[in-house]
Amino acid sequence: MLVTALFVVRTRDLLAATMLLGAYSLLSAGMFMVLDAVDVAFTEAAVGAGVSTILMLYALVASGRFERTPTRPQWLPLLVVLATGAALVWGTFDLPPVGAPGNPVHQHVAPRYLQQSGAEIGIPNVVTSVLASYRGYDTLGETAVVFTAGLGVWLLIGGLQRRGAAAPVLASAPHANLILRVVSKFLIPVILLFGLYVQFHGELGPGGGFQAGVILASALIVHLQVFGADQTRQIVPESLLRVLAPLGVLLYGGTGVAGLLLGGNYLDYHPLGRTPVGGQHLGILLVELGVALTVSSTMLLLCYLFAARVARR
Amino acid sequence: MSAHAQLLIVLLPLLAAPLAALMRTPDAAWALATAIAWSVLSLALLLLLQVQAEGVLSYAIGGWAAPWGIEYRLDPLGALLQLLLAAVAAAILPWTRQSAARELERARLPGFYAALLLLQAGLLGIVATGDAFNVFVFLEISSLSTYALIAMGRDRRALTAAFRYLILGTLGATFYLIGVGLLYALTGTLNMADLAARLPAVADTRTAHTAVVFVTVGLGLKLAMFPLHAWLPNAYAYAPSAVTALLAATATKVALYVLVRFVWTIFGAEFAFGAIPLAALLGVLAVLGMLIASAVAVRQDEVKRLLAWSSVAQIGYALAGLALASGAGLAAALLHLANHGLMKGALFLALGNIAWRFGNTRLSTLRGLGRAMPWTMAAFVAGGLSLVGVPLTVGFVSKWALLQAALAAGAWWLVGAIALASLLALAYVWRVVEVAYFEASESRDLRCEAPLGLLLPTWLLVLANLWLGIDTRWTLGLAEAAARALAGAGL
Amino acid sequence: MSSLGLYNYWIVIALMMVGLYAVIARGHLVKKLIGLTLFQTAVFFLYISMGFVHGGAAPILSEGVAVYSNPLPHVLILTAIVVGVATTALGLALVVRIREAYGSVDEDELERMDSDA
Amino acid sequence: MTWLQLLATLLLGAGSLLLLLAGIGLLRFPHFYARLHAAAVVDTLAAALFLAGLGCLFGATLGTVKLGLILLFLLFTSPTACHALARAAWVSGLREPAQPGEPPPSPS
Repeated sequence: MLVTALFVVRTRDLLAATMLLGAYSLLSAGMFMVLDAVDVAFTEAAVGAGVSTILMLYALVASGRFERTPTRPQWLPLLVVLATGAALVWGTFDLPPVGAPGNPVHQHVAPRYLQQSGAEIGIPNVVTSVLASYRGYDTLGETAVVFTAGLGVWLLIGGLQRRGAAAPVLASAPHANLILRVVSKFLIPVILLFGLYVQFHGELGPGGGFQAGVILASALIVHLQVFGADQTRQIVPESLLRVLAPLGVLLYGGTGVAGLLLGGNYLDYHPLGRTPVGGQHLGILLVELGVALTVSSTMLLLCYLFAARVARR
Repeated sequence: MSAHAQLLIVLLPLLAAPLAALMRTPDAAWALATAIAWSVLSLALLLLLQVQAEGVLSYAIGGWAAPWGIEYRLDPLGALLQLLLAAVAAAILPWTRQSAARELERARLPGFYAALLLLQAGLLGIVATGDAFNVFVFLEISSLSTYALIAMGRDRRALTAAFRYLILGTLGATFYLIGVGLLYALTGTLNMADLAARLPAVADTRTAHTAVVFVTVGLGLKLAMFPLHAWLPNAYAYAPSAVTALLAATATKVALYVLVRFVWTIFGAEFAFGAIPLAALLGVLAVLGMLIASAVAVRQDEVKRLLAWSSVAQIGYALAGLALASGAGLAAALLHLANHGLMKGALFLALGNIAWRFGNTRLSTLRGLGRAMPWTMAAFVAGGLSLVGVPLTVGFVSKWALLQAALAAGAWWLVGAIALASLLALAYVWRVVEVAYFEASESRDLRCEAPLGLLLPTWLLVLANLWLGIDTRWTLGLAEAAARALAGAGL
Repeated sequence: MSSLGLYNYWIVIALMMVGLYAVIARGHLVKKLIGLTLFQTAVFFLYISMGFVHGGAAPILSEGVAVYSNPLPHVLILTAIVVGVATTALGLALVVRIREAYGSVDEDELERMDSDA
Repeated sequence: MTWLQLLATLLLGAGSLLLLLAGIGLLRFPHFYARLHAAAVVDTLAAALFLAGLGCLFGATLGTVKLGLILLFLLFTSPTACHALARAAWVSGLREPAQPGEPPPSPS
């Protein structure tokens, strides 16, 4: 991990740096697995290694691959970094050791999630129950962050009348990558199916709105890479995406408002169903759907915008 | 419905933003944004009355009790900030319609208004929440929308300014995240009130000290404290005028609010000022900020950058008030926070009128504007006087409160710094006034005043500046109530 | 895994500093964003290693398992990862626009162009 | 140590050995296309060995079915990825020298 990170910083060739960053994300996903953080590993692999690598590649195609040798003095940043690092290391001396069950972290708030979430919310995956219900408002804020990013990127590089067909990065001639087309024709439905599985499996095992959203988006990004942006736009037009992204946030917020109107506090799922636990199930399902809607449409929209901008040059 | 007012004030702009993005025509999006801004103002007033009646309001989101679920807490300090945010936004949004229509492309306007709503929702969310991690989430919402809004400026330098602000802002947010993480490791909770209760037990550990330092540095980056202010001048100078006005009046204030919240509510005065020399550190940086930023402001030839540098100096004033570590100092800092929001709002709107008419705000363009745009320049002069702190203006009230607090705390160095900085402020305001009124310019003797739609909001803010300068019952009373709530018997 | 004590945190801090160094020292805008991502990923490790419990299983309630790792840091980090990617996406969009407006993505050249423009 | 676990350790050991060899191959081979062969080995055979080994450990549960699906998915994606890499290199005019001494043929 450390060596990969060091090499990412040292290398001049940005393409290698991006690829190594993807490898670094996969390694960190592995480390998260070792530290029992299954959902986080899933998300880091899907979002960290997948989407950000694709976006960086698009940016690199637009901005050239190699980096100039640094001209500024290198010792000042090194000094700042060493000082911050020393402060942090000095700060960790009184931290309880890693992994000790007696840590204050495990005494105060967490035990209730572990013991009562089974009864109160009734789904095995405690992380999803905390994510969607106990701290559901954080996740609403986070969906708004994803929507803001999509809106911001659209404001910056969107709304462009593309001159001529947007040539995909790979396929220069239609018959050129026959093998890729055939295999991807077979793979895309499987990826979409897997995405839906992750979406609805989120309550039992690792999974949930974000991971599902990214996987659904990646299926269509494969299509975009292989068949070219124009054909993908015919299947999923950009205007549809710009409607779906806000709808996801509204669906999430609306579920909360429904709880409000039915008598509970905001984002309280109890009144939604006949029984409180049933309400929780319905609430979490709707909320995860809203998240998946926003995340998948925003990720795909980002790829459309970057592809259109890159192809224009 | 009033029981949910505490939440609706954040939820309305948050859910209105996707709606605004879906709108086809810019006017519909603008109408929605203005309606939301005005309803948020009424909610802020309602909440203020509720807080004055019942003291601290608490709202458990999702029906889960405090440390487990996320809790919204509103105390007099939060109510004061929300009122400032709502009032400034309600004044600026009607003004935005004509200014944005001229500065931005028509296709991007619905998105622009959606981003403005998200910025407002983010800022209101930070002030309303009682959960440390929720502050980070809403900090990111407001920051991301700010980066996008700044980058929409016409000048290409807006892009580099937005990128630099993105890098520094994200570093600041991540430093804040490290600080909250360390606090979580020590106490096991994220709820601010719970954190305040459990922190004294672990307060003397080195980790707690590091956490305080990291939270302060992180927020210092966000509120452009003196050495960490590199992003502010360019960001405010090249952003669209409406965005600069809104940011200058609210964004840095909210970051300062979070710092006050952490120092006074979570760490508690004796820990924050006793164990770590925070008071001395903030005091030195504030004074340096005041003097150097004002000095640089005098030499600027682009009036928007001049006012941006003056904003860095004014934040120095508020930090100096905070650094006095006394109840009076806190009240003065909060008062200056609110007053500075009004002052800068009025000044940037006046500049926006000029930019609307001439497209840029260089000092040379302002030559002879005293006669050409009398109302706008009159508004600018009123705002400038208030900035300097001339009696009968709101600036004077906050400077006077700061001086009193400094004298009470025996901080002579601060009294001298305030006097010197005010002189510098007089210098750079006078420089603009001199160019506008006394330098004749032949090409512009015809009267080309900005349209009524732009003038009314500007003068609304200027009148607020003057009226609150005279009748200080509102601002001074609220600031002292907030300070009393935080500092307890400190007053 | 044997009790790592504080050793785990020091590795995390080393990773953070590598990321921070890349953000501050390198001039190339995309390299800065890569450094930012490294820095944020390291902070995520800080949170997750706080919530780790020896011998605890992943926080998915299944019969026969008594000790679980702490789910709260996982929720926080799920939010932080998505926030990180959102910031990177916006940063990359800015890089594309800066490249078109200035023709270069190196900070020193940009400053030179700004100062004389 | 039932015979199933013995078989699993054997398979996993063979898989990791193969990975090591492929790693060394990646470093030592002279030019791009040879290195591609080494990389291809990892994706197909080593992955199959690993998944089979894990399958033995899991026994006949849902986990093994999932492992089988992963294997199927890998068998489709990794050769295609290698193909795409090779094709992209070929299209961009990279030609491997026939012998170390001979000049590389002009790009056809």
